[in-house]
Amino acid sequence: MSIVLRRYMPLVITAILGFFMILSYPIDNPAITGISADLGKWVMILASFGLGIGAINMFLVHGHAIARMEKGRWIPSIALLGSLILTTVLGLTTGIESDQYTSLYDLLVGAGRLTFTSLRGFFMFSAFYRAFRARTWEGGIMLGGTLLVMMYQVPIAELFYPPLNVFTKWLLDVPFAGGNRAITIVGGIAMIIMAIRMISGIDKTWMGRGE
Amino acid sequence: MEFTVAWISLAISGILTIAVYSFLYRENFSFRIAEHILIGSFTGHTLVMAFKNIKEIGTDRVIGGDVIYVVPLLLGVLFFFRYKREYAWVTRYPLAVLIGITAGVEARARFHGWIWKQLIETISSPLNNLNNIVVFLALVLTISYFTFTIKHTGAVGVAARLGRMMLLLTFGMTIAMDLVSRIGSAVARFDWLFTNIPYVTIASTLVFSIFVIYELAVKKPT
Amino acid sequence: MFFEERGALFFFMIFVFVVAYGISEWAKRGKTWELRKLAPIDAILEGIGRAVELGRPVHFSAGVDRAGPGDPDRGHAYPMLRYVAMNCAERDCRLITTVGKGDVYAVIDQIVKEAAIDAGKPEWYRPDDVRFLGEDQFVYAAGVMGIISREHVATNLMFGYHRGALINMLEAGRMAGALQIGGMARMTGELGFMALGCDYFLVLEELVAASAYISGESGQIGTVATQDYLKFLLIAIILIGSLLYTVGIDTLYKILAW
Amino acid sequence: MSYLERIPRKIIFLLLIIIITVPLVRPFPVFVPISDHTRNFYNVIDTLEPGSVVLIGTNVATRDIENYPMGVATLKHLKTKDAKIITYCFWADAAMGTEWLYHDSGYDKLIYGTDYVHLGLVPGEDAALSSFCLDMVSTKPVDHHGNPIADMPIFQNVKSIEDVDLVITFGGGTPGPDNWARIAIIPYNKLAIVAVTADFAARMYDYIRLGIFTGALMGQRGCVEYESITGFAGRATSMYAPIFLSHILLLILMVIGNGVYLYNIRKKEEG
Repeated sequence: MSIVLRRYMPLVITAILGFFMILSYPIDNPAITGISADLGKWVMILASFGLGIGAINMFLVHGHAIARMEKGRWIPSIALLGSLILTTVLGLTTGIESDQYTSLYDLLVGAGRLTFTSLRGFFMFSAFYRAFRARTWEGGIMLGGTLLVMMYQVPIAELFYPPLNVFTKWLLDVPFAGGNRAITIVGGIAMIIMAIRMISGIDKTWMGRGE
Repeated sequence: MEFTVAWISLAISGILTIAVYSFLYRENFSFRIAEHILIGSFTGHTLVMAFKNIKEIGTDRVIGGDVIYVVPLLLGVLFFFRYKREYAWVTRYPLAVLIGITAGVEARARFHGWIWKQLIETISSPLNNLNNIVVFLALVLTISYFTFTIKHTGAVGVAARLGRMMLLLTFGMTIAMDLVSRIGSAVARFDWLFTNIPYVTIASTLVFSIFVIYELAVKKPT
Repeated sequence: MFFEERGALFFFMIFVFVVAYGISEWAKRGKTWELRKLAPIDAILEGIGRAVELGRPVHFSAGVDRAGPGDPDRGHAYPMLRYVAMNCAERDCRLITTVGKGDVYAVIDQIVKEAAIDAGKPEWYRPDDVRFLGEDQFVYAAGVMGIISREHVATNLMFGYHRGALINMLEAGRMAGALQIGGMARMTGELGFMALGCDYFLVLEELVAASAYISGESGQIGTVATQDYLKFLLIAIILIGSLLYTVGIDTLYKILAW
Repeated sequence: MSYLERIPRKIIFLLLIIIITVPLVRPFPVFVPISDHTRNFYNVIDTLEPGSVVLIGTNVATRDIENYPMGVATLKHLKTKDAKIITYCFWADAAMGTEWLYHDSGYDKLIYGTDYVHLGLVPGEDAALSSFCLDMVSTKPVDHHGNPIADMPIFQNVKSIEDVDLVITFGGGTPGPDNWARIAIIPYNKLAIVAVTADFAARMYDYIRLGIFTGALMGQRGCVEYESITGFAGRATSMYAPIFLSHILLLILMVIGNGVYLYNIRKKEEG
């Protein structure tokens, strides 16, 4: 009995729910669409509990760092746990819409997150220069495609050699469109096969074998 | 320059911004503080949202009579059994439900959006002019590169090689398209620093430079 | 009965399930396919070897998408993590795994613990080396950038969907001089950047082949064959459909768009 | 020689910081070839006789780098032609944003009621706009600040859209240029020009081909062109200069980097 409960029941549940969600998509029946909408809400509830597990891990990892007074680590860990507790307590007591909470959120998260977003500009700039080496013939094609679109996006080609833009426009409208569509189809097949592998139980790595 | 709350919050935002930008030079103490504050407060925010979700979608519905919602709540509680060794296998049930639903939702979106629509669109474009033929060729060649169970020799080999070139050209062009908006986000951030908080920038660089001096002078980089 | 334009899709879905089941059964009965060699798989072992020589840790990231543990783009990350964790455990190399979603953490932590037991070294598993870093792409990227730089990571493995923040993480890895191997199945701008930022990269269907190759199970290798046969079918439909449409017969188009 | 191929990352970051900072602190016009849409947009405003009435649909909500600089440059240009303007908004925060436009373009120095009227939010999208075109005063009797508009000098000889010489719409979504075109411009065959954000620009090409809009500013780049023609170097130019210069510098660096790299490879093979 316990083998059924430990190993086979979860796989059966995954298969039933997975195939139901896929096959219910094209069916125009209010009852079925109602069920899949409800299941979507179930996911939100379970994901919220999952976040609790993640938060516990954060407390453990940084709690150990503080307990061990690791050099250069325990002060940031105090900052992390401090801001976590502060935001949670303020959020739960005054609610999300209150202006103390929004100003605290903008203060602690707003500036930092926006700056990390802007770091992408710097890293892309340096990666384009340092990482783009036409080692092989094919690498040269990739480099060529990048240079052409760069000159197309910003009016550089228009200044020096306008017909180049006509060629880039054709490249974007024809071969690129074909390549993009191919990648979409191939990406779609990969995602579906990987989903079927998990749903049908062929790939059981997520479940583990253990005791 | 009256000492208002707005001034303090702009000063702290200025400090956090420059602390994050200090990563461009090297990972240092002030970056670590900014990073940890960001992770801590954002996780706090998601925790508050999680409590809200559980209350509004879960408990409120059950009290309101929609009893079926007891199931996800109980399943959610099962997550916490992972810390007890002999009951750890119980967490497989909430995970099984999560994986079944999310894999199904993501797969059906790809079935329809990424395969079916593209298929119908490709078929409905007649091969009467050169451009459509080239699109068709680019499509078939790129797909042929992704074959695994047949040897890439002879005709298939040529098609796969051309497909790989087509793939790399597409990669090269997609990257360049993002460059404009990425640099734009960097410009917008610098604009925030320079236009609306000139005096706070001075304050924050002052405070921040103390960190850098402490970092470089006191501790040699390990 | 069906939504508009989704009738034929329903039967196509059933057809794909039947084909997938048939081929995996065929594979179980002994049919084998010779898979094309994929360089990044050997590069993973080479990367772990490099980490052991330098005495520095390996970093594995399983993505930060919102879908959660069931996201198909993670279908390759779980077997890949198990393969990496077992090799690291055997060679006593420290592995730091970062996770971008709470419920995925529960799965990832289980996989690493299990890999340590299977490799015969249960004490290699360190709970503090599996870290949850927040459920937003840039908050997660901040954590990963910090870990890669502070821990002087030797090999950076990034499998799964990392959204726009992939650029930050790959560049932080490059600044720390790490060997970088990445894998992603979604078709977005970041796919191109992975080709630029990583030393080895697996994209789109190569992921299915790589994880099947690593697990070695016949059923999984069967799914790779399913992929190929599905592609041949789609190429055939596109060929016939386009030619018919050019000549003016659009019956196939009407059937599919039913 | 091989240094050129491996310029350290920190120098590259410094270069980008300089390229971004200099234009922000001291904006300078960037020479960008003028596209025909922007040229037409400029000509339509430039050929207005003094005292002509212009109805403007604004949607500026924040000081961003596209809608906001377009609004400021257009109003400055209209001021040089001493046109009388009436501003009309579909959203509440656009009504707030328009205040900045008046302030930053210097229009608020003129006489309110005769040179310019800010109607602010007119709720009711299509229905309100169509009745506004027929009879302005009855649809929106009170302006943004709450004072009645019936006895304002500008409305003595402007009763409906027929008396308006030019319609300008700023857009980035719906309600926006589509509503203006469908309700105000096509039925009354008005002279009209449009300014849109880059992602919304693709939809404007059909309108221009059909001649509904005689001129258009397409995204930040269109605004930079317009700012360089009118000479008002504003936020769009200063925020575009870094993108423009960084692309040029990056192209040079990439070509040099690969050139030196291939040269070293060939030298290694020969040597």
